[in-house]
Amino acid sequence: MSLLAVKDLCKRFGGLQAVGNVSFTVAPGSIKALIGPNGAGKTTLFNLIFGSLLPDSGQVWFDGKQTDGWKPHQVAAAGMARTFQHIRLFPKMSAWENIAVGRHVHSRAGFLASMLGLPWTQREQRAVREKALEIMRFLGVAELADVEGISLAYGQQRIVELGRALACEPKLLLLDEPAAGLNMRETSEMAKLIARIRDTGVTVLLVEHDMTLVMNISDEVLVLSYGEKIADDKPLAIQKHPEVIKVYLGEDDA
Amino acid sequence: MARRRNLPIVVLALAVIAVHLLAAAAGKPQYLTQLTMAGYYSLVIVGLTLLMGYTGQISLGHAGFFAIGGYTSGLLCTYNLHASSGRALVSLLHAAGLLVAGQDLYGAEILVVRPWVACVVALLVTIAIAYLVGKPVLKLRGHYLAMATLGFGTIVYKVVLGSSLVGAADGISDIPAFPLFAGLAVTGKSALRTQNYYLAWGLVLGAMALLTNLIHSRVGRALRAIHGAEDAADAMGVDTARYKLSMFVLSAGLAALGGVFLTHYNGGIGPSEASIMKSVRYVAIVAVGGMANLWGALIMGVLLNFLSLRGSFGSFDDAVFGLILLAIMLFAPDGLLRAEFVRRLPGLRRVFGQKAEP
Amino acid sequence: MGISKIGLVSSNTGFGKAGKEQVEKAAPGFGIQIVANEVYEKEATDLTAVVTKLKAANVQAFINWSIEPAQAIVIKNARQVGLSVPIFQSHGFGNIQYAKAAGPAAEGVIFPASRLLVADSLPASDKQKPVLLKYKQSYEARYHEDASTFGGHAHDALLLLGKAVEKAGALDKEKVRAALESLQGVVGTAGVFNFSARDHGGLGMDAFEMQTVKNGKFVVYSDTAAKK
Amino acid sequence: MSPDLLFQYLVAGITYGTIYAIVAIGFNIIYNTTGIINFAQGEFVMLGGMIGVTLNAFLPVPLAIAGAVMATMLVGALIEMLFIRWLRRPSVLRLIVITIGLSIAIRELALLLWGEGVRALPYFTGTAVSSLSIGDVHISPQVLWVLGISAVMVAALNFFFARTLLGRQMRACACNREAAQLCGISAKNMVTLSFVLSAGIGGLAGCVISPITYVQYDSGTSLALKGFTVAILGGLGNSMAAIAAGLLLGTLESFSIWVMPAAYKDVIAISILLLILFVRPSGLFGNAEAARLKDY
Repeated sequence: MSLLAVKDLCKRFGGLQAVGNVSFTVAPGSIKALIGPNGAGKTTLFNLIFGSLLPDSGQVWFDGKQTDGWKPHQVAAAGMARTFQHIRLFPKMSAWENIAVGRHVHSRAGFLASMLGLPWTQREQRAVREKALEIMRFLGVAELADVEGISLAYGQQRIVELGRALACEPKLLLLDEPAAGLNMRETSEMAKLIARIRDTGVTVLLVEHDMTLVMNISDEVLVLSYGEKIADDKPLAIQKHPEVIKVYLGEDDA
Repeated sequence: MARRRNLPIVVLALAVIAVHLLAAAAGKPQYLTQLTMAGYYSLVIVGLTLLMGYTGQISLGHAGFFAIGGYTSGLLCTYNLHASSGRALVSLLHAAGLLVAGQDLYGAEILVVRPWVACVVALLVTIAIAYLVGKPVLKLRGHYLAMATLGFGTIVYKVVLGSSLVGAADGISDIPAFPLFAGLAVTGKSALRTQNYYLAWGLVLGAMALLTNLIHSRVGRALRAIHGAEDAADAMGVDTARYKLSMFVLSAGLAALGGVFLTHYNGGIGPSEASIMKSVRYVAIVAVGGMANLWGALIMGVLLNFLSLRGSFGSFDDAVFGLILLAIMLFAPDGLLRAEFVRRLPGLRRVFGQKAEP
Repeated sequence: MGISKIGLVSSNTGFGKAGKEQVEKAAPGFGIQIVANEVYEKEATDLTAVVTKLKAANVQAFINWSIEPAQAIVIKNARQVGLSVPIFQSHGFGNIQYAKAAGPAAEGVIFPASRLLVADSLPASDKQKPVLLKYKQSYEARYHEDASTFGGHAHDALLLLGKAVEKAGALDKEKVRAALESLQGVVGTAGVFNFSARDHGGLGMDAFEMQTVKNGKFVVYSDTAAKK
Repeated sequence: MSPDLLFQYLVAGITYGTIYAIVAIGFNIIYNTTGIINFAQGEFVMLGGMIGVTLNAFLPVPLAIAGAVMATMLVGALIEMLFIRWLRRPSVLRLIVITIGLSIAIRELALLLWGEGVRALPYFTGTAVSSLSIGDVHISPQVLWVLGISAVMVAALNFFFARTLLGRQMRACACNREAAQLCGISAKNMVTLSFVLSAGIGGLAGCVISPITYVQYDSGTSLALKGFTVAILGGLGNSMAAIAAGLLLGTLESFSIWVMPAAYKDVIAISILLLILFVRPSGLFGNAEAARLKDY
């Protein structure tokens, strides 16, 4: 039984086929990587899975429910979390508050209860802050708790954004180029971090350009080219796959 | 943490009392009248601060909600149902105690809606309109949102200005006092000036207590997240459309509350309360206060409204607000009452110097 | 003039509304029917559609009640669409600026106003004439623009207050009020004021003179037969 | 309803529509290069008219107009350089509020300078009462002047943006500011230029329409609101569509007076604006995907 199943997903923008008939599954507890040259449709596929875009046709099954057509916040409530290729932190909120927003689906104080400041909402507040700080300790950035999002260094922003997604306690974590813009040392730390997250039982689907990272930590790799799936296999097999080699060598990989 | 948050509320309460004592000691009780009015305008401003500063949704039409509240309550309290007192609906309302009979200035029989019923209906009407307008409008962003809210405000203005039912250009006058309890009534009578001052500021205190709780809660965090990055908030499970709409309706409700009370306090309301210049003025005050700064907006709101109501700006009233808007947005977009601005003050020359760079 | 079907247009301000209500109330008493009744915006830029509506209603004359610049647009558009019926305006037209703005379209517009506007052409026997001329000349010397009736109202108000204080001989509020109520025969720009405890307006019908525009100037409307 | 009356309403509608369309084109030029909706656009129209009338006291009409257009352009340039140019990454909200503040400031300044009086340039041909008659339909010659000058202006703008280097540079900035800068175009100068151009168009419009509409210190506000409506109706940034949208809105307004009280004319216009924003924010003639690209 797979945690995520994508069936015949299609999306066109005007005359451009961004994603064409892509099907694949992600097994629970695994790390699956999504690779392909620039413009292959990786981020579009992410957006389709997460509900940020509506597919033209095809289905998305997540955790036993058909989720295509759902809004992102509904998908999030069902147990999926994501990070963004271009970091989308809340710039004027402190690091811990950024992560606390990730607790949204696990807390329940509404407008009325919040305005009245009922005792249970205050207890919930304290629990949320505690959890956010716990996640920051897990990520090794506890000392940044009170720094505003906009003031964090780039690498720190990536970590806090990851923490925010983890705060959702997702079953499936979608990472869109988690190592983009990181130096070699930071990249290898990020790889270790992703593996540790997987070890806590979170399934990971990631888009990444850094092949070392992908080959080191992935259980399976899916290759897209011009919106279509050309391979879906174990990392070692992918490295020998003739069409993958052709796509990558034929491309001017900047 | 909760205790620290309550401190400003306590300070505000003490300030309200201190101002009363000062005004009394100085023999200027009339100041309390303008402060009462400024208090009711502050309700609009703090609500708008949450909508604009925290949630990041501009509204150039909030005077419209203020006016809908005031006009609805005023109309219900003055519309004479005497002629149709035989009708089943009117009889039913009368029997239910929702109407009040009396005589007008010239001794004619009148039958009008009780003020508290009118107030409740006015709030409900405003909330319903805010919901219906907000649902489609809040899907828009940036300029489109600004234009749509401006359009809404203009429609309200033109409708009240063009409808003889609500007195067209004259507005509604002779609106009765709004009796609350134990001899206390919302009215401009000078005998009840002090009581009304405390009533208005009691409402402001209550609103501030509720809203400060809100901004420090899960909901407040979600609202700020929407302001920061709407797509990311959505991805974290925040139902952004619902939160924006709820905040819009809440701020409209606060505006209407201010409108209802001020209308009864003044005994009348005119179309200028719905004008775009009023909406712009509210936005200006929120901006001067520092956008996402509830206390800043309250302080600047009271100050500027008080000065404006006292006529300190003379015929340059609009010009003053325009120039304030311009100056704040150019030199201190985060508001005057922010530490960063004060720190930057000596460096103003550097700000000007940047012009010369290519 | 034998007019029975008129149009009524007014601006969306307090002035326009008050005039509209009075005309609506008074018209039936004169056997006059208002067949088209429109309110226009004080910021209006073109009112061709409004006057077209009057034209479609076949009005025999129309009243244009407003104090804003838009009142000049109405008469101009009316003449442009070929609506050549008599136009009556309110005393809100009593500023030559509006007549100038409407240019030739203002010719023949009939309106009531105080004699200030036609001070020069009044007979020497008119007891208002010296007051009017003095005000007009000093105003025009000071502000370099034509005197209108509106500034005259402020002049009259101050004049009356001054007379009342003089008569009361003290600044006591009650006494000044009583003195004000008893002022008789004070000649102002708007007319001769005669106050009483019941009449706080002080002016009679004779304070107004029907006037019209001829060659770009305000003149007394002489066709007495036309006065309904 | 006789056909004559029908045409008379249509003429009124075309008059309104053309006036709105010129204001809308002014909005579009600034919006295209900067993404700013200039809430002070109506004030350019007012300034043009006011300056034109003032100059006309000692200059013949054509020279007065030329002078007014140049003066308004100067004001446009000054506004951009003093209030917009040096802002670093301003938010949409900040820009909206700045241009609103500017519009209030200019209006109040005009009140100080010129007072409350109402002015107008003389009719270019004929007088306030002259009209061309076709059967029982009457058209003021000034309406034809407005139509003609608008047409020439639109043609000139089209030529400018399509054929001249400067126009192409401005369009490049509109499409992609960074890329244009990489090609050596000074985006900042293009922004100033767009304000100058837009102010000039506003100023010209103010002169040409003033015989019809008159001009007063606060004439800009209501014109701006209609101009916006038309700009959005046609699709922000699309000037040809703005003309069609202007004529459509003007005609609708004119006919709305036929069936209901004139007091609600604006309510109709703005309700249409809201409806368009809700169902088709890209405008009646716009392209939804192109509009999304400019959604900031």
